[in-house]
Amino acid sequence: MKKVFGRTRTLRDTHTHYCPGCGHGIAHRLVAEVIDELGIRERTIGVAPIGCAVLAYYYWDLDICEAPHGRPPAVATGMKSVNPKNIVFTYQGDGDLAAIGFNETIHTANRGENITVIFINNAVYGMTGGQMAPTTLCGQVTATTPSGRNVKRYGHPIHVAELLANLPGVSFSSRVALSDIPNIMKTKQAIKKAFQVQMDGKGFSIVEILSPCPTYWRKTPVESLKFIKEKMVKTFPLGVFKECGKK
Amino acid sequence: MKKVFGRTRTLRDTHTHYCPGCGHGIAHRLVAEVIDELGIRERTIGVAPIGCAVLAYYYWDLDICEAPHGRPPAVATGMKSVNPKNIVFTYQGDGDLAAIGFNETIHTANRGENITVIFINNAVYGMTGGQMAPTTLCGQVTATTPSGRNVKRYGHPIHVAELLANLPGVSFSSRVALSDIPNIMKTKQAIKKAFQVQMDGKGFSIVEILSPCPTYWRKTPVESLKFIKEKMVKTFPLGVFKECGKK
Amino acid sequence: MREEIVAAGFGGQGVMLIGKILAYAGMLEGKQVTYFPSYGAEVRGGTANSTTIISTAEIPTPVSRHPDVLLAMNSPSCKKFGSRLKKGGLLIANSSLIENVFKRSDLTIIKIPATSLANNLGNKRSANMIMIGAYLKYKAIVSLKSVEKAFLILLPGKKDLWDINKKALRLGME
Amino acid sequence: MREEIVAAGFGGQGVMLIGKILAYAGMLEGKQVTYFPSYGAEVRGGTANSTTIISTAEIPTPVSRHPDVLLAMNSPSCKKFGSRLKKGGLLIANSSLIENVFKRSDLTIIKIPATSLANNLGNKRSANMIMIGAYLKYKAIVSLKSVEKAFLILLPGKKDLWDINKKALRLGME
Amino acid sequence: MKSKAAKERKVLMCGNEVIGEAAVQAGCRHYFGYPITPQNELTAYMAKRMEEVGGVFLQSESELAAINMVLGASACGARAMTSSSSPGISLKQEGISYIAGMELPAVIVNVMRGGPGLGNISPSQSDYFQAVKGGGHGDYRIIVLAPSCSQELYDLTALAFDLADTYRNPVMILADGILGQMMEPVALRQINPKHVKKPWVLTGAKNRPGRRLCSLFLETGGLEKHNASLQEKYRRIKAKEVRCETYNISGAEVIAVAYGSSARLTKAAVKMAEERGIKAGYIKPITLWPFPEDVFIKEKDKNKKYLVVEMNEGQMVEDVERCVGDRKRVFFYGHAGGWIPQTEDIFKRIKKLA
Amino acid sequence: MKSKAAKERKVLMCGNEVIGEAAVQAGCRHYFGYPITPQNELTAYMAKRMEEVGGVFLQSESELAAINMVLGASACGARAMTSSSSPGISLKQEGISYIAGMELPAVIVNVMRGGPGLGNISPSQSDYFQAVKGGGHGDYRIIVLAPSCSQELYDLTALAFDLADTYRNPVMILADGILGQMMEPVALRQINPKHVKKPWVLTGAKNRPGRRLCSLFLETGGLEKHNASLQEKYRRIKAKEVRCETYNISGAEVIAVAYGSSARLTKAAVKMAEERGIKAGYIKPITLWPFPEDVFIKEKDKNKKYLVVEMNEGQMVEDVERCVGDRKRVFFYGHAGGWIPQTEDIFKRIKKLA
Amino acid sequence: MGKVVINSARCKGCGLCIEVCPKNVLVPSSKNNHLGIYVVEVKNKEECIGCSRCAIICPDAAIEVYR
Amino acid sequence: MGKVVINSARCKGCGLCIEVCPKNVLVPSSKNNHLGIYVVEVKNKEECIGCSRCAIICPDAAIEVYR
Ligand SMILES: Cc1ncc(C[n+]2csc(CCOP(=O)(O)OP(=O)(O)O)c2C)c(N)n1
Ligand SMILES: Cc1ncc(C[n+]2csc(CCOP(=O)(O)OP(=O)(O)O)c2C)c(N)n1
Ligand code: SF4
Ligand code: SF4
Ligand code: SF4
Ligand code: SF4
Repeated sequence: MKKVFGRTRTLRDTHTHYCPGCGHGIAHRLVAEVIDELGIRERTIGVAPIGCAVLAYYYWDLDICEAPHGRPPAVATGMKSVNPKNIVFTYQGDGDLAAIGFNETIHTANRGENITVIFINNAVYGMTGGQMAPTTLCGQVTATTPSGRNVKRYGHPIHVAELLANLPGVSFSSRVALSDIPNIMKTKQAIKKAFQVQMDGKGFSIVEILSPCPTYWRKTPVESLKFIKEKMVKTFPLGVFKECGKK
Repeated sequence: MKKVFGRTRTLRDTHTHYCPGCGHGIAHRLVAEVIDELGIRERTIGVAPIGCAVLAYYYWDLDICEAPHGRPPAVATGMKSVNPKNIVFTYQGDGDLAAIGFNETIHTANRGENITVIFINNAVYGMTGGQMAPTTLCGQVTATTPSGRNVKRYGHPIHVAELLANLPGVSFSSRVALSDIPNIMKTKQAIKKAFQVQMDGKGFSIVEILSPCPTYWRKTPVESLKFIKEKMVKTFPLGVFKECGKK
Repeated sequence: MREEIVAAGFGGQGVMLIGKILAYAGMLEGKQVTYFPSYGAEVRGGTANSTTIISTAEIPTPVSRHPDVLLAMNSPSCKKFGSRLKKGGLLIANSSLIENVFKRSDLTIIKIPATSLANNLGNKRSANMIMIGAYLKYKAIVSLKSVEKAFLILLPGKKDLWDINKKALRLGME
Repeated sequence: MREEIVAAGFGGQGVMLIGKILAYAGMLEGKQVTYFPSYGAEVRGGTANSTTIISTAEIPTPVSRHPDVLLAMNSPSCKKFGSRLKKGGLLIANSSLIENVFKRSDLTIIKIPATSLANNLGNKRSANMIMIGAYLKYKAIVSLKSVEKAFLILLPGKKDLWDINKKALRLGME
Repeated sequence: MKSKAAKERKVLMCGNEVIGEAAVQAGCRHYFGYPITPQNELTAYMAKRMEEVGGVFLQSESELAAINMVLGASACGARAMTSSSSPGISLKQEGISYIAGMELPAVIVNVMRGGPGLGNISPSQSDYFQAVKGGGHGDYRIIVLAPSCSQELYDLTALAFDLADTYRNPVMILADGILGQMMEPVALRQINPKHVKKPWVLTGAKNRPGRRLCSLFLETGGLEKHNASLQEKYRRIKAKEVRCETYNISGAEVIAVAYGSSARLTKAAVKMAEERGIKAGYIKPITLWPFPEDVFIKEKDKNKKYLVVEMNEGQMVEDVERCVGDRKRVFFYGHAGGWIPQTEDIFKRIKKLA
Repeated sequence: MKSKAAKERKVLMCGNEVIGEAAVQAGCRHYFGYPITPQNELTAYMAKRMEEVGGVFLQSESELAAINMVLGASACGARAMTSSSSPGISLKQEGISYIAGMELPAVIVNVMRGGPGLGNISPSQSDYFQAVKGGGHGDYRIIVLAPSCSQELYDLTALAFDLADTYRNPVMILADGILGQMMEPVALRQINPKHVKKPWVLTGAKNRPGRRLCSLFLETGGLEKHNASLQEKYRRIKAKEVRCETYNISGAEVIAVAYGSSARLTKAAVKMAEERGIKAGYIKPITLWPFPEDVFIKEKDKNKKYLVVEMNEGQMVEDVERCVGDRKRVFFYGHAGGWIPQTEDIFKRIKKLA
Repeated sequence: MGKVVINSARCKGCGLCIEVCPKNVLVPSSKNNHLGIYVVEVKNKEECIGCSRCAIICPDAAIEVYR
Repeated sequence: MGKVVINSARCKGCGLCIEVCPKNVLVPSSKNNHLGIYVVEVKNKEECIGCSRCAIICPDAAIEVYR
């Protein structure tokens, strides 16, 4: 018998601190697989966020740098400027990318920095205990919206992939989901595409990944996947919102 | 003979520090006229930016608060939360609103805060000596782009009015210009509309005003108006990008 | 008198509630008390623990390096905190989930199959009360009455829940 | 020896260049020099000024509260800085634009219609050099040669410009 | 917790919630914050309580936004508050400098954690310098209150709002992860908020000329004058608002100095030393700024030794050195990064010095 | 200015440009900044020069972005720099704390202006506390260099890059509006950047396991250990890198203490006093951290008086008090908000103390 | 038919009013105000139709119009 | 036809693999690993078709598949 599925080179064989059923684990593996399939591990540099994925540097066998909460795009910009041949990517949660760090996100995208952003949208702040994120669904109960996200107070969830697609500097913007096997496969393809865009020097690429946080959704892992499929995609439609050469 | 044009109540009779031909002066007057015409002076609170207009509180006879560079929307949010009957507006330059403070701009707009933003787009940083702004035109020479704004490095100018129009919290978004008499009249109408939207409790309203900075455009005042009409509007088309009830 | 109690286990086993109930009961009896949870990133991965101190004197810190008592609800926490127990300390182990209890000859070790007992009782979630019961049986650090009061203050309006949990508590005390 | 010189006028009249040229010339002659411009918000509204200090000793601060010399190119700056001039100081006024020269009996006041002279010369922008000329005539604080060198270093490759400006300079010295 | 019912008896709440309840009782109806451990219970508590009392709770997009929302709400006369932990407080420094410069009241809570950088969420006292010397730019001062138990969290939070209004100045509650997370009994006493007139508030210029609130002063020498008047205010605060707990300082050979969580341990160590016949006392500054300088300066005995205990690498110790005026008699015991001292170890150090 | 040609002769450039040229000569090819007065000439200079030398100039969207771009570039091995003035430096505090915690080299220039808040653009020394005690959170230290003339701007900027690389630590150039705007002759000496091996740099994990750069330490006690090792490094820096200029301190009755712009005036006042037969000397700290503590501590004469002159409301004076150990002999002269002392006034104060 | 009054203390001499006036009523003057600015002045007084164009564009609200 | 190997040191017992397996090969076990987690185990070994669905969804890369 032949091994048809195993841990890829870039994914360290170690215990992760993620909760059972957390999407970060799946996303980590997909990123590692893409990097290995593209053969770019030896020139790739990652930027880890502040969020549940802060320890990503323990899980990927890559050169990785920590960035203050929300600032990975700025850190990545600095890195890429040193050696444009490096493949530089950030991995960020919705609090990191779309709340505190949205200015860095938008300006980095607008400049068309040739980097890749892996954006984990789990509709909550995981690390700090399940507070509202900019992507929290309308009516969703969180630690800071005890009666559910109130649209009158907080407005609607932010559509990062669509919004960034408006910027000429963005070459690839897509939303995918870790909700089932076909969508996980699509997610991997999108991640690969995003890295390829960078390898081709085309500018900013982002993949928004709808990802389960069973803990703060107060659901089982299986229920969480169902929630993505049945609820979350209604607010956050999947698809490619931009794919082109750098303007 | 009857006086058909004079200084409006809310515009203090004082020397301003603006350069000759600066658009801030015109915009100040229009805002004051609108406030007086709507009869809301006694319940209006302004927020002044850091930028050439930092001294706006000397020029309007209104209650006005200074805000740190880029943070007027956050300050206005805090103000409006104290007494929603107050009419609260910010007056901001392109550095203030679209560079350092763009995160506050976007989140305040997305929340649909019921405030009005008067946004002076003069394509440079005036106060600090003519550096590149997020709205600087492609190829435009500034103190920090001695060879002209390079799209590869800095991307394209940011289209604030269009971008914000994408957010459901925004009820009114329009771009106007201080380029000639008809456009100045339209600017005034747009400002009035924006305040009315707030008075009707419909949420966030913004007027982006293309405004001359003869000093750092290195042009005469007359040439500057021509520049808006002939060059600037090509990058920044005028128009209403959103007008609706609050979603 | 001063007693430092660590309760530890999985998230969801109610170890935080153990700590809070004991602290509240202590307070109701006029003692000085502190309760200190594990928090933040430590919580990821499903482990949880809390420290309760009950004392007749001022409590300088709610943190305990060498607790007097460990209520261990699962195996990893038994290992982790067992080694830190004070010399001669008391270890109460949920033997349903802990196969090999930590070996230290100086400790008093009480094994109680709290999870199975709770399952038998028909209320999985009351294993924590069984642990409290076992502890109270061994050391009457607070009275059963105070525990009842504490429970009802902490879970107001849950009188019915108390009835089941009281059974669990008594079971532990048997 | 220590001379504190303020040059002031509209933006665009080249008052900053006056200061820089004098400072550079001083440096070329082995003196200690500092040059300090007005900056930032002060510049709005079109006024500009700079302070140059030339000294044989170390210069503790480039800021001058009571300058020895004022080269005033317009009326408001004549008023503003004239009052601050050291007792017995020197005021050189561009009389083309300054009608009523500041009145202080202790000052030496030289009036020169620098703007008209420059216009006559066919180069509006050289009024500043005429002012320097007038100053050098009164106090040979630096040599003409040093001024030439300074000019060519500050505006490299502008030899032709120098020729006109030299004329202006000499005109001022007349 | 309803205030009336709770007034007399003690309750058990975590420190972060105690702060929140004190704020509510002190009339705070405007809270703006961004989540960060170990103060999240405070944010969550305010989310819930503000709904109950009809106040404003807003989770801001960032700490920068939060502090500036506080600025805005305060400019319009509200008792406004924000809270965070170390990295988030760093981000608020510009805003704090503005609020101090504009002379607006504000209450800011820092539940400190281990640094520098991301550090960890363990308790720490590593932001003393930032709080007391001013992490932001310019010569401003903020009042810094350092509670060391839940009751003080409650009482000092209430005091913070009064001081902020009285002096038109930011006030910081400097707590740490232990104080924020710990539950211990606390009496939710009735709080009677001080009523301070605020004739400077922005309300809309009804029947009067417009008002401005700003930190820029245009006239020549304007900012100098403003700074002089700020310093004058700071002198007034120094004269009136120093708070400090002392024990046996005149009789002691060794005086332990500590605030916040480490003061609890230090007190216990001093008692332990006394029981063993060592002449020991302690000083527990409650206001870190204004620092209780006189307590040290007035002590003329040239033989007394001071042991400063901090959960950091030595920050307040510099103020003690400065006030004692003899570095050779000032000793430090502390570490950063989550270290918590033990009573016995402090005792040992006291013993060595006696 | 081409380095070779300029090597021998002096040129006249404004201080901000001098800093820029020194950085270029020191091998800095990565500059990230956001405009603010009175340092704009530095940003503009780098915009021009980086084009010429093929380096990277990037005007960032904010100060937050700028400091984090520096973090990223430094993590990849570049000599990276940013500059700002007071309010912008406040915004960088979180980033500076991270850079210090991650032990990355970085050069940060603060051309101070009047505060607090927006304040004004006049020269000031009001950010001493922020720079020296740490405006950010946690127990980190940055090396702070205080030039007082254009030549020192040049030389110390070059030194800053070497120190940053040597110690893997942020270094700040603390200047002010006078130094930044003034032109005075400066020799653009040939700079030979020190070559420091950087085996920690992120390059892509070629033929080796991945590297991480972070300020979080997961293992129990990890952050405590990290802090201990930082402190160890700080002790090393303290032992080796103190820089200070002194004049006649043993013979003086009155010692004036000042740094930066005010040191120039203070020196002149001391000379003036000497000429009038007063026994005066001065201490000019060049490194503000590490502070030249020993210069004060070693001075045993119990009669000497110290006059600290600062363009603020009294900040470094606290360090002098601490080191002198006798507050009654330490006097302060200073104001904030754009005030610049005059030689004569300083002289008068020296005279009064003599 | 119309009349313009220029507040020369406010005028900054930018010349925009001159540019927009359909009747060439306004011209640059050779007099400067207390700030040293060459202000505009009314030359062809009788031509003024009181259309207010000059006032609408004036960044310094230096013009009053009567009709 | 297929074989799955579960690394029970990595498994967190989330159960996603059980959910996606088309052949009901996997079940929750009553054994817990060193972390006290009830891991999954292979029950209907012979049913496995080696489709890798379980491995693709596993957040902890705890599954190897052979075919
Ligand atoms: C400046 C700063 N503010 C706040 C925090 C606290 N904090 C850490 S992670 C986080 C948000 C986490 O949410 P997200 O980015 O969505 O990632 P997730 O944990 O959900 O994967 C916050 C607010 C911090 N560390 N630093
Ligand atoms: C935190 C901070 N950063 C930078 C500055 C300096 N600064 C003042 S105004 C300004 C930008 C001005 O440009 P803009 O907002 O476009 O307004 P304008 O002056 O063009 O009207 C900058 C960068 C500051 N005061 N504070
Ligand atoms: S809290 Fe949510 S996002 Fe974080 S590890 Fe747990 S499941 Fe994943
Ligand atoms: S610099 Fe530009 S924006 Fe500023 S006052 Fe002058 S013309 Fe107006
Ligand atoms: S538009 Fe106004 S400021 Fe400009 S020249 Fe005419 S009157 Fe003067
Ligand atoms: S490989 Fe396919 S059939 Fe086999 S266990 Fe996994 S999911 Fe089931």
